[in-house]
Amino acid sequence: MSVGAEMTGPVRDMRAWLVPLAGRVEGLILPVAALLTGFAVFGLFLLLLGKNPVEFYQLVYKAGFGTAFSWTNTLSRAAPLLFAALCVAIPARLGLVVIGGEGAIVLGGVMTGGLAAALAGWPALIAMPLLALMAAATGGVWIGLVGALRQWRGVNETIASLLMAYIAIALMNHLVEGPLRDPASLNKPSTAPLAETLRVGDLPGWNVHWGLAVGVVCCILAWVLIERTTLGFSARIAGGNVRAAQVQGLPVGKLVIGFTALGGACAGLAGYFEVSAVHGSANASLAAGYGYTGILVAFLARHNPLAIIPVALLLAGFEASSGLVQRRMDLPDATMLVLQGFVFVAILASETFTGRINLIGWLTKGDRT
Amino acid sequence: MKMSSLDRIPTAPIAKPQGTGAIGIETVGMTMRFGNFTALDNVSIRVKPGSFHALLGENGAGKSTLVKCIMGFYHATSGNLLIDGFDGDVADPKDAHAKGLGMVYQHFTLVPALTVAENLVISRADVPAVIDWQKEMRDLSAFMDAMPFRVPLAEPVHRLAAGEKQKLEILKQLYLGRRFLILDEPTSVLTPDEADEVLGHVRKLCEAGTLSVLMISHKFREVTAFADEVSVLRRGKYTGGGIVKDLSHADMAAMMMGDAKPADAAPRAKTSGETVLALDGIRATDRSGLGQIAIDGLKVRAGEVVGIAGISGNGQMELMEILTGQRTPSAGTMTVHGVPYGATRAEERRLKVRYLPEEPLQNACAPRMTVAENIGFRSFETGRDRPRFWLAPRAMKQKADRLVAEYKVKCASIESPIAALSGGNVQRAVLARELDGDVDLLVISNPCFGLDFTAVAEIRSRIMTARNGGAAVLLMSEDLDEILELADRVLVMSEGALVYECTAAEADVPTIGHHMGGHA
Amino acid sequence: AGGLTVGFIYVGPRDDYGYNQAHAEAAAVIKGMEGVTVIEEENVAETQDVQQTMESMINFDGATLLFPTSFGYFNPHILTVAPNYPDVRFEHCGGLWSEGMPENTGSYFGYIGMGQYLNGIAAGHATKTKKIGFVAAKPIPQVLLNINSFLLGARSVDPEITCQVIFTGEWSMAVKEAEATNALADAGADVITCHVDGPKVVMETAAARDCFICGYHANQSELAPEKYLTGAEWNWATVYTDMVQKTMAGEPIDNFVRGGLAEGFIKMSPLGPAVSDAARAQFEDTHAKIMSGGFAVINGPLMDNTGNEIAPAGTSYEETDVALESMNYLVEGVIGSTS
Amino acid sequence: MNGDIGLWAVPLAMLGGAIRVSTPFLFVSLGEVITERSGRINLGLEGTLVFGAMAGYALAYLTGSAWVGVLAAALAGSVFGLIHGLLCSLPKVNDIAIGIALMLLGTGLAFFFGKPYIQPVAPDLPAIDLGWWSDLPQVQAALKVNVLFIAGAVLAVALAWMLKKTRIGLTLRVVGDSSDAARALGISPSKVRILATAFGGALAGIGGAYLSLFYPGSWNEGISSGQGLIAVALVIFARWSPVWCFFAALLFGAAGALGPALQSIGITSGYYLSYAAPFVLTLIVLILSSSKSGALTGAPRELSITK
Ligand SMILES: Nc1ncnc2c1ncn2[C@@H]1O[C@H](COP(=O)(O)OP(=O)(O)OP(=O)(O)O)[C@@H](O)[C@H]1O
Ligand SMILES: Nc1ncnc2c1ncn2[C@@H]1O[C@H](COP(=O)(O)OP(=O)(O)OP(=O)(O)O)[C@@H](O)[C@H]1O
Ligand SMILES: [Mg+2]
Ligand SMILES: [Mg+2]
Repeated sequence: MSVGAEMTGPVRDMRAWLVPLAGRVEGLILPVAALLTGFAVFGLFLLLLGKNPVEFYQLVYKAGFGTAFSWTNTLSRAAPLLFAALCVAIPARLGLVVIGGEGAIVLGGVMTGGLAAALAGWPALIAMPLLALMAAATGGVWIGLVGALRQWRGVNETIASLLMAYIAIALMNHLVEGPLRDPASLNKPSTAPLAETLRVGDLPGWNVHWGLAVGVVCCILAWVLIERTTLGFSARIAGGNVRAAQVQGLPVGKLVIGFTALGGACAGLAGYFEVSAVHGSANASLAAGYGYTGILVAFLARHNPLAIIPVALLLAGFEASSGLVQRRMDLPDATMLVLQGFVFVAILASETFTGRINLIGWLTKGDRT
Repeated sequence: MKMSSLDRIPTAPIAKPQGTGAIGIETVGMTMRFGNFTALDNVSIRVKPGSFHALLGENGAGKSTLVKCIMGFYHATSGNLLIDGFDGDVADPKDAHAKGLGMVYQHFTLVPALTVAENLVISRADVPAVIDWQKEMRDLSAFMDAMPFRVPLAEPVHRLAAGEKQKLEILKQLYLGRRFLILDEPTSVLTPDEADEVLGHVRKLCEAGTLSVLMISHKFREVTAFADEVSVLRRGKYTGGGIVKDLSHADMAAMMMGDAKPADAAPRAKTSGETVLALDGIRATDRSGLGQIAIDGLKVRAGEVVGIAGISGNGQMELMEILTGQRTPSAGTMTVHGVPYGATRAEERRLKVRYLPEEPLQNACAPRMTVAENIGFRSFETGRDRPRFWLAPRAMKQKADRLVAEYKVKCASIESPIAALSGGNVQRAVLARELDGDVDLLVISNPCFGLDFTAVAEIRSRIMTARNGGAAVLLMSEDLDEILELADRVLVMSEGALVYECTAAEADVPTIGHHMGGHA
Repeated sequence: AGGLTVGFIYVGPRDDYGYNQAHAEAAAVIKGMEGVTVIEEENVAETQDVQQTMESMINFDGATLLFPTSFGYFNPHILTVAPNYPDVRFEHCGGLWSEGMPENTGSYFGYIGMGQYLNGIAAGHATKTKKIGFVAAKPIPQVLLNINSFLLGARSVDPEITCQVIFTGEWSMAVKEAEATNALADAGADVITCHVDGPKVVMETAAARDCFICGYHANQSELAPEKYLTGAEWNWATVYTDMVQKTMAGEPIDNFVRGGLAEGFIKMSPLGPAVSDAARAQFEDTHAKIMSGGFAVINGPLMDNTGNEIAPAGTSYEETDVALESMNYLVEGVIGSTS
Repeated sequence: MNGDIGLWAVPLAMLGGAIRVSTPFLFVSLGEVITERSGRINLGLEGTLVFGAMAGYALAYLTGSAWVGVLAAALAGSVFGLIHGLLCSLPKVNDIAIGIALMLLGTGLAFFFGKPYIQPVAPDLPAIDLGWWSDLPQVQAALKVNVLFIAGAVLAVALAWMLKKTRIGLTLRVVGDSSDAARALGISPSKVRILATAFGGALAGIGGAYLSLFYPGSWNEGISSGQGLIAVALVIFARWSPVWCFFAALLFGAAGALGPALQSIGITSGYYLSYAAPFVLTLIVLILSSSKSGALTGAPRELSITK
């Protein structure tokens, strides 16, 4: 029974180096298999409705990834999802389920729209980073507050963040229709439009705004922070087991507040780019639901910031193809929601197989006596 | 509370199993395999009706497996079970219950949120769809009145002390009209006095012929004091047994351990040093928020093991939390080397304080992180001279490799999640982490919970080595034997306070036991 | 195949008994035209979502005439996309186009305030409590004009009438709309109309509270035939047929198209059975006046409900007056405020 | 008869609002109480609510009977609950995450199949006039109580009774408090949890049917907009007590009626903020009733958020 007994000699060495590899391979195979299962189940669903699944997936491919325009479409949609997903994934490393990123997005946007008016005339080189910073700070404070409530008062972060998202949207509406309203924004109450110099443009040669690049960089930085720095390591300990972290003397409270704030800051940046690159001013369209799609992305990426990038692209691709599917196959716009639902359920359910696929045993079958 | 009241016990209103009085049980050639691992190998034991039978064996010997086979949790791969001499096919635990067999588990199986009365009623096989609480309470108090010991009926179980819970477990079995009772380490959470009281009552029930008992225990003292007969298992095999009167402790130990020899205890070096840890006037609320923790004048000197004995739930957990900074005291001072101490990471490092909490997988590890990472918890950000910002995975792995080898941690790879290790190996890994480098103060809680002989001996010897090396060691343990083996000074904790102190030389089990029970 | 592909984009579901349905009904008319292919997409948010949808319609379906119908689609979304596709015409509902904007964009709108004025006349005759109610989404000029017109229409019957307004803050939020309607009924209003995207909930709730209802956007009479007085409806088929015909013929379309009852941009629902003869007479009389042109709803002397004069005696604002498009007041007699 | 009742309009509107608006919250939170008492969290009830609203409306429209709609909604809800329960009884599957996924799937399927029912008019559920004694139309309207509201109130009491006085109730509490104890009693925790989640789903489905078949009484895609999620939050707020759920739902409903009621007496400014009252109120009470240690008194010990 004892593991040690059979782990002597070359077998042990061979299996030892296989362990991390097997973990990684499993981490890749499992979600992909689940994704395909989700596709298959949805295909069945379409068949039952008398629609052609092959045509469906061809259209999804075409409109999501098949042409240059498709990529533009997909990438543009992916940009806010990257930030929104980070708002879920970063606190998740501490074991927190924050689902109210929408609130931070919206408030980050309002901060951008409101502050831009005050910065009119400032040189763009100063004003633009300042705006981005303030939007991030706003989102950071908002979600950081969720972390603080959790730490100081033991308030459940999932529910607090959700309630605060509703409150943030109300605040946003109040501000853009009241104190921050540009009187010239007649039938769509908005803050004053950003000065042309403060607008964020497209990536050179692309039809996609800078938010995408910044989002990718944020994902990479978040990954580096979590996986490669001692700070991230502390957070992983606290997320893995709070009690162990406390016994180690780690500042769990600061980590909780810091990481929630960091997640919120990312969401705040999403708001910044929505206003500065897409809308040009802050208004009710900021509450577009990216915060909620971000939850999906983060969970599918298993809260791994690097995995967020492909997952966000995949979901954005689905959404990009939604229109074409509606028009060509006479399916309702909710089709993509159903597909996402099936895929999401399949991937989460597949977690039950983690550690159960005996890759090592399979690979070393011949070595065992 | 005399046994004569026994015949007045109104048993719970259930369909009485056929016949009354104690049941005898026999296993015949019982074998149980998990995969290709044989947990029980052709085991035959016989428990006579009305006898008090002890089952001995080191950890992992197969004791629990055997009784689970009797209770129908497992179906033996081969072999038979005889009930009162007849072939008794136990399909599942429900079936076992119907046949009058009952079991008190190693861990409590009471429902914390339910009251005592609710716990009793729901455990019955024939709970009516709608419960008439007035009638039930009448019946229950009548039942309680007839019992040699009692537990408050309306109290939620989570408010009961551990001893009361254990009593309730046994009461529950009697309430259910069991005629054969399996007790899996029933006294591990009781004071010696409480243990004697509970086992005494159970023994009298046996003598009265209403009950047969099969008790799993590690405590020779209890076996000698209460059991009539004993059976011993080792590595799944029956290695001996007989009438308790005819056996010495050494005989029983020999049957349990075979030719295996536990590591020799490290010799105790003579040391004496200055005070490292001092707690004064510490006040804090306890877990329930109702009671108080009061620690006055706790001092641990360098090169000394101070053992704190006590039944679980008397504030040890809270004391550990205070020492690890997880619980802020409302008053008092805690110093290490005379410096106020708040258990931040910087202080822990500067003052060389290390911890070994109980159940390390739950309290000292991140289960899904790798062995290497878990071993790196103490040192991941200490660079050569200044704190690291970037993680150094290679250094971490090298260190883990070294410590895994040094502490003989058995694992497939240091890259496996630590949760995949066995309990003893998790404990070794954590010990390796905490003892690496200079240690001035080591705070330990129940380090050998659920480990087998060899692991226990090795871990105790490591602790002793640390002490001999000049570390101050504070050891909290529910295992009095462990404290007596390791400690230079023994303190007793009861109801949140340190109530008794003596040197190892003066230590006297009954006296300590009395103080543990708060009867001093 | 040489034909014209026309894309319609809606912000909500196209059968909402309201704003989107009004457009979708007109799109259905276009569908019947020779050589025209209609493509539609619903539930498209006023974010880059609509930008991508427009481009997708152009790139994948070859659409060359687009009707992104929601108000918030114009700035910045249509203005961002249009310069990249000079061969495609972007026609937006809402009247936001102005000189200097891309030439391949245009806007059209209807003077539906007149319809609400007519609603007000029917309401003024029907109310017993002298209090009528208005469920409004947001205090923006178009909505304020509708509220004011509704009250002024009622006051043309009886100057004592007041109008209670409740803002829901959302274009489509069923529970809030129902609560607002109930609050109006509780406050004593007995004729109710609204300006939200889908009036179905308001109409049903008001009828259940035994209030009369005046429709908006589309014809809601079948939701409560006995209670339905009349309604101000869009008649976009007029606009769309014209624009599609012109496009097919290669004729230019004006960048700025406006019209009211007379131009057939809006229409009134047939009067319901509860409308009295007196009401019918005044309704038809006013309807005729509006049709013949020059009719004004805002006539001085007129105060707003905070006591400021908004139109001195002798002034009047016709429906085409651009000043009405930045309306930021509620006239005297409206209970509620603009912020 | 003068309908103007001045400032009394506000409390009256809040009472009426509480009765009208609370029912879906009540049903969903009661369902969630039962689910959570068994040791599972189902965050997906928002999706169940929406699907219930759609299914109820569609069936009521197709059959002409609102009660058939309610039944269909309950059935559909229990299927969603069952799926949640089954998936979560697989080892290592996280109930919160599956909840979020099912929220998406339920909403998606509801929108998908609900398209053809946005326009048609389905029959409404009947209401009972409890305001006959008053001359005031406002009072009469406020006390026009739907059968489901009364059923919900009765259900709250009945569930509280069930948890204390019946075998099923005790079994549920055993499972929610200690899987080990349950197993020792021969109860299969996952079976109980699956059934409890299915029951919770059925109640959430009924809550949805109330939305589409009574108030606001129409099916559209914005019908719920987060009510199911909020109702799940109310369970913590109500400390897992069915009776408290009833009061929490009433309070939330009343707070929701505050916005329009204030406008109706002329207090219009900052109306967004008064609309946010229910969320602010819930958050404040949540903060006040939490404790630093994070220990949630009354929380079932098997719940993943209390572990
Ligand atoms: N379900 C199981 N699957 C695989 N192995 C098992 C299982 N249950 C027990 N074992 C193994 O069988 C052996 C005997 O276990 P058992 O629990 O019976 O020991 P025990 O004598 O009760 O020990 P302890 O004193 O620690 O309670 C152990 O090595 C254990 O790892
Ligand atoms: N969660 C897990 N995942 C994978 N393997 C596990 C897990 N838990 C236990 N094991 C393996 O099962 C075996 C039995 O574990 P168990 O804790 O019963 O060991 P043990 O016999 O009691 O040893 P020890 O005396 O060291 O505690 C060990 O070899 C361990 O590696
Ligand atoms: Mg055992
Ligand atoms: Mg073990």
